[in-house]
Amino acid sequence: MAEAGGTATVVGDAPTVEGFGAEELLDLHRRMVRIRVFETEAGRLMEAGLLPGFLHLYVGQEAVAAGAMATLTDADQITSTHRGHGHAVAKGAAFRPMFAELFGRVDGYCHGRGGSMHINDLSIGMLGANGIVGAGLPIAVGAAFASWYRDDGGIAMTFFGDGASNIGAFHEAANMAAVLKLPVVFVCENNGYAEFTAQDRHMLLTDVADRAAAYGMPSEICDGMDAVAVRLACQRAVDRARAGEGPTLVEAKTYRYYDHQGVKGLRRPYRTEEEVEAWKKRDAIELLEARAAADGVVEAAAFAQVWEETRADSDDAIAFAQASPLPDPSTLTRNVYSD
Amino acid sequence: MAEAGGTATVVGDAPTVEGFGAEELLDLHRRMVRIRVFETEAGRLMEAGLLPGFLHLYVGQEAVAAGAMATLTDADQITSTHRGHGHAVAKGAAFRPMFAELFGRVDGYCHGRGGSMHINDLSIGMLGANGIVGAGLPIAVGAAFASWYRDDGGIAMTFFGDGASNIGAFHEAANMAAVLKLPVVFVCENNGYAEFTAQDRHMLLTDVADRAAAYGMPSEICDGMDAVAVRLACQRAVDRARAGEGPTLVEAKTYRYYDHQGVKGLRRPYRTEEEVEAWKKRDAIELLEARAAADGVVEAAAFAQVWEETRADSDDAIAFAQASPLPDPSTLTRNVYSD
Amino acid sequence: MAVRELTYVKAYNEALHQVMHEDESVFVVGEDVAGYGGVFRMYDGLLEEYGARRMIDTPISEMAIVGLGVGAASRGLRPVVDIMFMDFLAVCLDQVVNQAAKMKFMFGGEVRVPMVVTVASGAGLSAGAQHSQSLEAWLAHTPGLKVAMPSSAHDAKGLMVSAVRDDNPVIMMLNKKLLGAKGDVPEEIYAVPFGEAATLREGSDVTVVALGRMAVEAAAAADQLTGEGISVEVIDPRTVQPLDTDTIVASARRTNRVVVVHEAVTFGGLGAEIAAQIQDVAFDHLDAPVMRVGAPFAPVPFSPALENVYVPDRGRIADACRRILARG
Amino acid sequence: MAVRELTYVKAYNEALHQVMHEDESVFVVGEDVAGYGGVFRMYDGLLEEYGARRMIDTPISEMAIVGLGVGAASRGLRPVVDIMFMDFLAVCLDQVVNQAAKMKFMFGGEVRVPMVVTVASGAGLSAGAQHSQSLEAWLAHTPGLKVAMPSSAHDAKGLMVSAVRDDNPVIMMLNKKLLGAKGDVPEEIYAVPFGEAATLREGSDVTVVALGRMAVEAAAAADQLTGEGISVEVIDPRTVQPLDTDTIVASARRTNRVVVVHEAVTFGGLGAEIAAQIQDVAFDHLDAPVMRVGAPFAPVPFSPALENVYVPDRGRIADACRRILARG
Ligand SMILES: Cc1ncc(C[n+]2csc(CCOP(=O)(O)OP(=O)(O)O)c2C)c(N)n1
Ligand SMILES: Cc1ncc(C[n+]2csc(CCOP(=O)(O)OP(=O)(O)O)c2C)c(N)n1
Ligand SMILES: [Mg+2]
Ligand SMILES: [Mg+2]
Repeated sequence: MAEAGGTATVVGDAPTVEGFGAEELLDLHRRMVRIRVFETEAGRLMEAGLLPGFLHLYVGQEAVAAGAMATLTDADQITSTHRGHGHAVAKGAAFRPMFAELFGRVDGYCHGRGGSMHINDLSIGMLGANGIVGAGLPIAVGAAFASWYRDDGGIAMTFFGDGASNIGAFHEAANMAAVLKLPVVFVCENNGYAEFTAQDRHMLLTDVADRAAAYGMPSEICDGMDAVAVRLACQRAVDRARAGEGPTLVEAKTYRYYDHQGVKGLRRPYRTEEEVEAWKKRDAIELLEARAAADGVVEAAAFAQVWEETRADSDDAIAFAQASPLPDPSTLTRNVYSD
Repeated sequence: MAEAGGTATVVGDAPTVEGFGAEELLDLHRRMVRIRVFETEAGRLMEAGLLPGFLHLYVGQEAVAAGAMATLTDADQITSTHRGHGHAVAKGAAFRPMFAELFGRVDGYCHGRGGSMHINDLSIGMLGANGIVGAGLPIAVGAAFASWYRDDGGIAMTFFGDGASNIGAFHEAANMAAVLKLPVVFVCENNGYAEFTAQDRHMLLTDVADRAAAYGMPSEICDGMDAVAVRLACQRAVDRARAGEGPTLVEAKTYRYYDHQGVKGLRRPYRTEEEVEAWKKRDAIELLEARAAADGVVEAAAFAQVWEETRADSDDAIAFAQASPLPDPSTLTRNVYSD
Repeated sequence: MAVRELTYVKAYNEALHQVMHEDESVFVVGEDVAGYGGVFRMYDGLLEEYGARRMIDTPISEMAIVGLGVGAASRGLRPVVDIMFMDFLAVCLDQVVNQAAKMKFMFGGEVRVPMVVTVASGAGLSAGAQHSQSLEAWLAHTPGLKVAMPSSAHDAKGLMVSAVRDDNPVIMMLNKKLLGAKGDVPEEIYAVPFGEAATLREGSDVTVVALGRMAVEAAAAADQLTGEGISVEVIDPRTVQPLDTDTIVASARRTNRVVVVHEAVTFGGLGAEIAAQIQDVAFDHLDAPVMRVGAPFAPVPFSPALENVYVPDRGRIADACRRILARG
Repeated sequence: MAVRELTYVKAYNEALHQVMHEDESVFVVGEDVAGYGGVFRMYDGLLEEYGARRMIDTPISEMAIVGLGVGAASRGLRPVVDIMFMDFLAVCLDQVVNQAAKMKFMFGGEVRVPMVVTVASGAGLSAGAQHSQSLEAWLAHTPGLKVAMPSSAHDAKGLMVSAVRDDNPVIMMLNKKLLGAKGDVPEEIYAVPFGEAATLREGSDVTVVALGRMAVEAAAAADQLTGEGISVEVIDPRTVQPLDTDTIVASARRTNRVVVVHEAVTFGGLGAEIAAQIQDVAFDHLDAPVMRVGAPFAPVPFSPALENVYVPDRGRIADACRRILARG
């Protein structure tokens, strides 16, 4: 890993699956497939007009959430973004309450109060998606502070995009974590766009990782389409955090297949079909399946089973969600305050 | 000057006055002496209980405002901070309305409405001190935008402290200026403290200038006790801005002699007498007078005259301010809106 | 004057086309306002017509976006700053309330800050607690700011023209649920003055003062109540800062009963200010307390099942009118 | 119970000493709160007693300071976040109103955010437009927040104890001009419950509801008016969210005349909410409109010559009482 300031680029020459056994690979694979299936189904339901509100899909970036979450325990905390389904699913969120929330039903993670941008599950350390760009970063620093304060060995990990690295909350949170030497990992999912604005129009740097130097924070860049590479990079950062060596910024170069919001590209084109196709050629799930098969670590059947089980889980959850009752209006003002 | 990212340190080995004629040296000297006299008198008046409100004195940092302002014209805009008297005086503000404002009188720059932290003079491009740390930076970016928009050849310069470099507004303003390639110079007056917190407790870097790299912005460090060095560094940054090459961050290493607020150190000591004395040994005004005398560029008499004229100006202004009427309460709600 | 139907958002967009044509010092700055035309299509066609110098896309940096507006405005330009969702004002409020709003007063009067900050406000789209708020009460309580809340395509254009021509910081609240609502809009440029309420319905039994989209609901409630023989006067203040108290009070003196409606939570909302003013100056004319209809004291819920009862509508407004009339 | 005189700020400080002793999960975070003890001496002695683990000095990064509090609170700690001047809430409001306040509701109820945000509010020290505001109206209008405004040393301690023990985000507004005011304070730890107004003076002719420091001025005005044979009841709500409407209304029903006083500008201030509630539920008991006394619609001016007339005081409150009684 790079020293404070410097960054070690490993994009492209990703490590092979060597050293990773079938169990670890299948774990990464399952996390990614669960995200892919959940998001694809959510997108389908939205296109069908069945889901209220906004939907920021994670499809394409699965390797980041999968690789990162594989380094955490349920005791570790994460904060997420508007594009948060992938983080929740990879951290272990169940399909039933996730779909139920998207439908705005009582069995949803927020009992229909929050919606897609506020899904959370305290029992697995998922401190919530967030509708405000950058707002999750200081909160993660606070969660890390709690672990430091209690010395409970836990850490926090926060996800943010290339666009979010331009907002003040990122700057303040990164500096605060560095100064207080807190156990937090900043994972930047650089998918090249902030809504419809390409990175080169919202910052002059190529690598968000280079911003870590401003806080005396070490950083690392990894291939965000390679779950193994992401896991290795995040593991180094997590180890530093657990060892009391403070925060690290990990940048994963990745891409979203769908539009900023929803599935299909709206109105003006802001990126080319060629660009999208080029990234899809390096699809994270296909990459892992092909590599593992080539190295003979995992049989194709095992992967197929994951897909099957996941699809079944998703079908069950969607049925469950649609059968779940709508919230009772008489309960509207509940939970505004704790008593 | 350093490339984007790198920083050229010139602290200590400051350039001699070579190449600077008597006129330029006396200009720098006069700006510094005017600040020193104004602030010393303001401090005295406050100690005497004659001034309402807060007073953040600039004494010790005179070389920064003097050297920086010597590179600007009245058409160029500056935004300042809570410690703004030095910037106003060096930019050409008159003593009479400045003292009158500190006394809260109608002849003050704000007609008694603003006070020390809101002194401004649009006629000389002084867009105001500011009571909110970091708030002046985005405003300066906007002033620079106006010059870019009109292509009027003007630039903007914004002053901020080491402590202010930790607030979100700095990050957003710096990135915005870099992305839009606006003619603005960011001058960080690093006096080693944010209120009573030493720099090494509010950030891990030694040089705020190193933060420029996060925006792809070039930076330079200069000796903030040497007006000549500050002027040379700022001139390079101003030239870049005028040439349409975008923003630069200039860090001046300096020190405030008085307390964060007021004159005498309050309560807990947060810095040692030795430290204060050590910096005073490199006093910017004495340094310039000694060097110029040694090189025989300016006669001692000329410097003496500046002190004399300035003291006279100050005495006159204080008398004027104290004779100025208090604002008429019946005018209280004027100027809330423009019509 | 040629008049035709336009949507609320197109009317706002037309105002910009015309003021930018009229005044070279007007420019637009915000996230995805240029290349994409704004996430709500508010800025469609402006990049093509006025170019990249006057249509500025920015990084996600609201504090710097508003600050850029404040600095440019103080130098004589007329920035139109887009902050997308009104809820995002919370990340840049300092530049709005401590800088833009106070600059003229605390500087002593010389400076002018002719800046428009456009935000999309309001609930009803299942956008959740952080994308649905109506925060006019914060801004109208801040000396130095003006706040416009158009309820029709006609006013979206006319109030925006006034906002851009105004020499003060103006918060332009466009209601998300009205963006697609059609209405008659004159082709040429025209200004709807600030501080002049519109009487949408004349009536004699009860006065309903309704803000933003609630004015549309109030008008519908009035039409419905006409059938029940209840005559409702509907007043849309159009701007809440300045507030046209005269028109409101004059109506209250005639009908002797007033209901105030807004989307924001009732507690601490502007309904309280309007009620307080009415009872103060029309005390002896009131046959019943001024009644307030607003959202319950909770964040905006996501599920339509909850949001539909959370946001006031024509039904609740009509009920309020019946109740206030039922009272002796 | 041993009682002795303490200043308002020392009483607040004592509350912290005692709650930090009582509950190991309480910590303080902010700028210069540890090494320096806070710019207003609010935190004197706490570093010495509780050490650097529980007293955290930070960089100038309010958004991250409050965010640290939100994250730590959601994990079960009890952060006391110091934001120095209330005006600075404008640089970190998102974490207060969009995160801390809404988290429990929008998350579905599981999470608790037991965080106290302490701010110094109020005018009267020539601190200027950006260091003198009273912004309780913004916060009390935000579901999920609680807002305390102690007017005495006794309440500064008692309300702070309640604030720290509360499982919700609480904004603790300490009035700058009261910091040195002395009052009787019990030695042991005690809690002043939220939502329970204090009746500082009992009276029968007129009720004055006064917030924060204005309660002190109202009591002084009441004493002065007693000499004129006017009997004034003075009510200090102590918390404005929750607001003790019952006590206020009960008094209004007895005196039939109410004056509401606060430092904030009158337009859109909480005086409007209180007036709107009173006229709503005590309509038939009022002999005169509820009168509001607040600051004029302008930023806080610097010069004492202006600030002294800007901020309401006992004189203006007494005049208001005389005027409301003069009315038939
Ligand atoms: C403070 C704030 N500003 C703007 C928005 C609107 N917005 C939502 S997502 C987004 C783009 C975020 O880009 P990035 O951080 O790269 O994440 P990505 O969408 O690419 O995953 C914007 C501007 C917001 N939600 N919050
Ligand atoms: C947003 C905000 N936070 C905190 C403060 C209080 N404050 C005033 S000056 C200051 C220290 C500033 O340090 P620095 O930027 O280094 O400037 P210096 O005082 O050293 O000149 C602080 C914390 C403020 N005015 N605004
Ligand atoms: Mg992105
Ligand atoms: Mg400093």
